[in-house]
Amino acid sequence: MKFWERLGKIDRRIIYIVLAVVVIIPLILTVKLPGKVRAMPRTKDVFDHIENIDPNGKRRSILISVDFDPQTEPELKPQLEAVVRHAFARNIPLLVMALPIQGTDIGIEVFTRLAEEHNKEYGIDYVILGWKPSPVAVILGMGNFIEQVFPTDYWGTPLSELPVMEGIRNYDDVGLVMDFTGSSFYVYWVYYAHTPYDVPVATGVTSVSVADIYPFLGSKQFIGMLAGMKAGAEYERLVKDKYYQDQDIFLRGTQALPALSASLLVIILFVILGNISHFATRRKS
Amino acid sequence: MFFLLLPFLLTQAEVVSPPERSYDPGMDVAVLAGEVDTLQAMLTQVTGNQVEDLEAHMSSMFTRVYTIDSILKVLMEPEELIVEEIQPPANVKVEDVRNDVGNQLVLRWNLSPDDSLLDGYVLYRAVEGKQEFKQIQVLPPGADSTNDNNDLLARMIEYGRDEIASLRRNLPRAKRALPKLKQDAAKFPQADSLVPGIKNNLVAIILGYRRNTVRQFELDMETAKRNAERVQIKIDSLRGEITAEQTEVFTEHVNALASGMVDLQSMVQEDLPPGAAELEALAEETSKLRAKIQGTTVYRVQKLEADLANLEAEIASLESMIANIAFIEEADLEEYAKSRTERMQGLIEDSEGKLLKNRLSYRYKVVAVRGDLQAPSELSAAASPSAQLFHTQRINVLVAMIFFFSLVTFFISQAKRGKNLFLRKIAGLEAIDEAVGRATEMGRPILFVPGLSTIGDIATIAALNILQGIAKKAAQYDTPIIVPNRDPIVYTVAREIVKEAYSDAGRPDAFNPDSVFFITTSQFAYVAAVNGIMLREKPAANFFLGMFWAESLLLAETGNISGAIQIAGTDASAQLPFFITACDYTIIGEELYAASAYLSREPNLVGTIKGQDWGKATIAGLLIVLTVLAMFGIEFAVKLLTTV
Amino acid sequence: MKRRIPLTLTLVLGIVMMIQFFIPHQFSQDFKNTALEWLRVIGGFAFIIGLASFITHHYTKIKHKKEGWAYSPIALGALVVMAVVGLIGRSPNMNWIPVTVQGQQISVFTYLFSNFFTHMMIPLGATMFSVLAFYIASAAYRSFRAKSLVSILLLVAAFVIMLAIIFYNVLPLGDLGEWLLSVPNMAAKRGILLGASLGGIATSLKIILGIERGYLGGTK
Amino acid sequence: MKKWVPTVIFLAVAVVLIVLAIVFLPVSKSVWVWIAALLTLAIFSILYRDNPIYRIAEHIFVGLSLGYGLAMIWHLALWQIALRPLFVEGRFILIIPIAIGLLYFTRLIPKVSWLVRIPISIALGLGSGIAIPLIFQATIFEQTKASLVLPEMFAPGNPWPGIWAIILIIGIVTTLAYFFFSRKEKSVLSPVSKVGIIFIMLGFGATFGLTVMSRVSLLIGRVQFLLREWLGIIAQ
Repeated sequence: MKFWERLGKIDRRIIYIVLAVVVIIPLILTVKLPGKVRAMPRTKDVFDHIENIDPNGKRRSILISVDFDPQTEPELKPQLEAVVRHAFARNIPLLVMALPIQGTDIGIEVFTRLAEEHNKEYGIDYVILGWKPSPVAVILGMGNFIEQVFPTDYWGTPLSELPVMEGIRNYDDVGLVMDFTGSSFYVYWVYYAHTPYDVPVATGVTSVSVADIYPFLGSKQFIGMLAGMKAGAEYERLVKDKYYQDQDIFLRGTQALPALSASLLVIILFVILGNISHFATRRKS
Repeated sequence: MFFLLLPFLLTQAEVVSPPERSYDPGMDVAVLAGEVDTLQAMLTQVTGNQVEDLEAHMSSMFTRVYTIDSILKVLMEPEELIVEEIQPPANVKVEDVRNDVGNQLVLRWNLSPDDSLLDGYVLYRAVEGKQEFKQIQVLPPGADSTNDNNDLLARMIEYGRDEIASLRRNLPRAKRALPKLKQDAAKFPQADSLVPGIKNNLVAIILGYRRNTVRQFELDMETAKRNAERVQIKIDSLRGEITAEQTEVFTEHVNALASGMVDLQSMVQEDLPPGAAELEALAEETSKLRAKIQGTTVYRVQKLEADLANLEAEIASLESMIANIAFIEEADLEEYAKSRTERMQGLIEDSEGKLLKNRLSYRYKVVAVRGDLQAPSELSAAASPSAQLFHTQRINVLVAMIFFFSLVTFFISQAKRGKNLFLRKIAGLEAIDEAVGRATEMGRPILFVPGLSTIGDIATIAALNILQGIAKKAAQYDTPIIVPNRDPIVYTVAREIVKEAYSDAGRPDAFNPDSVFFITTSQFAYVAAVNGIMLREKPAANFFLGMFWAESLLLAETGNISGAIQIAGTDASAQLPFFITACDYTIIGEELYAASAYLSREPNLVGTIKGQDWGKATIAGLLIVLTVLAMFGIEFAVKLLTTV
Repeated sequence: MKRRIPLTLTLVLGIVMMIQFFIPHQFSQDFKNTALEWLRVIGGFAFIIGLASFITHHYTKIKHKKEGWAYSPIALGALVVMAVVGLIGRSPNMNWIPVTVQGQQISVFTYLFSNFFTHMMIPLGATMFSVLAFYIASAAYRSFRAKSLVSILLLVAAFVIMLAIIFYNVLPLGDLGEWLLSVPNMAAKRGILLGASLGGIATSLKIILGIERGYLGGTK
Repeated sequence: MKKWVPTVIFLAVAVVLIVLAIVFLPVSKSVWVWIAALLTLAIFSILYRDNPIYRIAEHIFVGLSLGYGLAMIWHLALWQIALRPLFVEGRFILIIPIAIGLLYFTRLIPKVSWLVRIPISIALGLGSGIAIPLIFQATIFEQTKASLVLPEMFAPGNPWPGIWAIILIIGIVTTLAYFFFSRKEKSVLSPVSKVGIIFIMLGFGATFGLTVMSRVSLLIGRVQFLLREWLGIIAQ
């Protein structure tokens, strides 16, 4: 029984070190999970929807809203990159905006890097709209006329001078609104874009909000969802298998997956051990 | 640490590929069109055209055979039909679209019996009583309805106006800039001749895009040249990468593939009837092999060479553009601006003439067209696009709003009139007495954290309401209470509340002003300080009520270790699980508001809770009743909840 | 007057916007678009409140030499540097003091601004949250107790979800997790969502009617 | 332990690690990556205990965020949608909202500070008025509609969607019953709300598991940065 008691009083820093080791080792050893990552149905839904967007049709563009701060960047960036790669591979025009102010520069960083990798050109294949205050007024206003909300792009060029905006006027010309958020901005897109203007909306979220989003998935208010880093890995896999089979692209999420599995397992073990030690020592006293 | 390997071992056990989606029926035609082409090509190559095999293959793959029939028909009867007469569409009906701003009409008609022979339909419109028909839309064959609205026209008008405005704005600017531009352009060798297309383009650029000075061109060119150099270097280095050995391996692979192809082809030829599927597999296999053999190096060199060619072309065009600026005169700018403005004005007038107007009635005719042949339908009845003042499909929302508003206001007024409205007890609240009692017995203090949010948060207000009751009990039993704060305003309010509670309990002298204090606005520094209090002062009861974020976990964990009774409550659903597993009692979500109403008896709070209660009851009731109705196949149930 | 004007504005605008929802006519749409545009313009100025309270907070801290005041100049300095660099560096066509980065000529301000963001703000923000992983591991060991039926249920559900994530490729587990999320979880979350929506509507209504007036200045 | 001890330990460990890294690893040669890495480590130092290095990093972050916001709001909001349309395009009507927005400044002038309530009340009034009907539409109606059990869910051979839909509706109703505060003790609703708490706990359990995953993902992201961009241990 002494063993359990001592285990119960273990220093928290030892636990920290165990977790750190469990995260670092699979990353360094570049452990690869056997088999392919199986995509969850919600992820597949998003992929299929983007597959079915016709880059020459009416609803031909995707509006990407980078609604996250640096705080949740590690979870959402793999998703964002995978979706952007997918859209670039299919030549879908992309409009990029942000509801929280810091999202703009995260978007710029990702897009400048990926555009160079994929030979895409600013103003022709994508446009950074930037940020405007009052999220509700921004989302609702874009349903009327995008240029009314964003008269110019992020760098001050009038939108009418950018070829990518040709024929894209409001949500009627948008095939999908893809919102990436670490907070509850997804609700705004349901309330103020999907409900009044009936534009398809999907969301990429941190795992924290995943369970809360299910009611909206059940009611088809979201056409799909990307759930945390795991979904980033799944989407990367789907995109790579279809478009980049022979190309070497950096799969941020896939690389992280073994470490994620290992650390979750360790945490489960911690809970079990902690409970055993708790009840063992309590019975004694 | 064998468990590290466990997930990988287990996943090895059963690897399942993602479930294939069955074909979407709506997509059959598109998918099939592609299939037919490739298959036909392959079959012709191997056996000559055998339509039976094609059909067998396709019907094994797809359930919808009728689309195949239509494709086969086209495949088997390729000769051009000679048509001398076509029938018109009939029965053109026009209807106003309800619940809109009054700018659209919906049209429906019966297809012409010769629909499959047509090039399409052309839609004409005239104002009622006038003979002048305007062409509105051109539709593909098979279209038997359309929506006539102002969307596209409004877009055209807006585009035209924008362009005119920018021309007007930019003309004087461009005139001013031109001499300087020409000066700069003189530095470049003259172009051989002035290409009219480039000239127009240049004039437009100079007029419209103020950043595009020669300077910008020069910069662009520099970048382009630098890029070209880089690409060249890259190509050279990559070429160096392929060794003689690699080339040998490469050739070997190609030869192997070539011999393999022959075998595979003969094999396919032998068992052809079900062989279409194998053909497909073969095609896939071949393409994969080819990609592998080609090797990334060769691919990259090719791509870079293409890039280089593009860049060189770009440099050349930039050079000629800059040189051409020397030929542009001020008159050119004016002329361009004038002609462009005229064109845009024409566009605007034309579009405005076609706009549907709210108060006019219109008649339509639909003309079937094949080459030179035209067959106009009868004129439709007149219809007018009207704007509505009430959205009839939103009545249900209006009813729900009025119902819920009256519930809330009714209960608030009841509560204000002093009527005692019943609210159930809340488990966490009952434990408060127990916790305060235990602290008194043990002679240790009570810790109360009113959340980390501002006073604007409902959860904070609810927490402060609960603090009122706890502070009063603490004052009665003479148990010390500690209230650390993160928000300065919450701090002042909390202080007042505790002070008031002590005087309510008849012991104003016992109030210790240092017991309610402000720590810091920094999230983690605040938590560190509170954790320090828990470990040093060892309070017997911890209350975490209000709005919490990530720190919930830290607070609850430290409290748990210090052995205190913990009562937590928040409406942040992501934080509740941490409280539930680490605290003794947890007040969940809405319970927090109810608890605060229950304790404070504030009429606004109690009334709202009651109103929401009956709102929830209505929803639950509707769910059950409408489900029963829907199960009996009554569509009304679903319609009732459909909004636009 | 100090209360009546704002309360009347809220009442009138709130009711007008509610009525607007039911009128499809053009004038109603035009009104809505103008209101939204004004809302965006007004919203642009709202940051002043945050800025003012930040500066006064740190200023008083330094003035009275409160605990930890030495950090306040750092925060204020970072604010000023970032604001200046951003105001200059993000201007269109800015090329003061150009530097060459990867063959492109850009202003040193633009260069600093984007690097401050990507190499200071992102790592700082992201790491602050990642620290929680360690805290969760520690709490998992020391505090997540299956002490009642309720917490047992909760822990079991959490285990199922975590195992489903780890072993998603193993069919029954992955599907069990998916089921848990899309049936019992969805039911509970939908119930809570419906309740919370009613709460949100009631609060909005109280704001419009002037019953809830916390925004008038915090204290009563 | 003295207050400065962790700082010294942190610095010592950092210096040793840096030297080791430079000697043995293909570390990044970018100054900026180094700054990012050191700031990352500075934040991680709170795991040992609250210390000055952490506090400095934290305050830098707060200051930078606000300075960033200030610059962006000027360029993207005030200039692009308010001042330029007014002064360059001559849309003088915008003077009204700009004047209202400027009232936020009265917060700094005690005598007229009540005027700050005007822009706030306008934003709240418009916001609440827009929100109410849309919340009815988007949650109350849509969510209720999506919860109905329909006959077509009981397809012959696969009745499971229908069965799950029935469980779903039971879960929703019992959850609502749990949060029904007008119920008397010992009423029929008591056992019903006990069923509700089961659903609620399963739901929270799901959130719990996912939250754990979320936090761990964030950590992995940072470790990935340190090992890949900074130290170059993991291949690019």
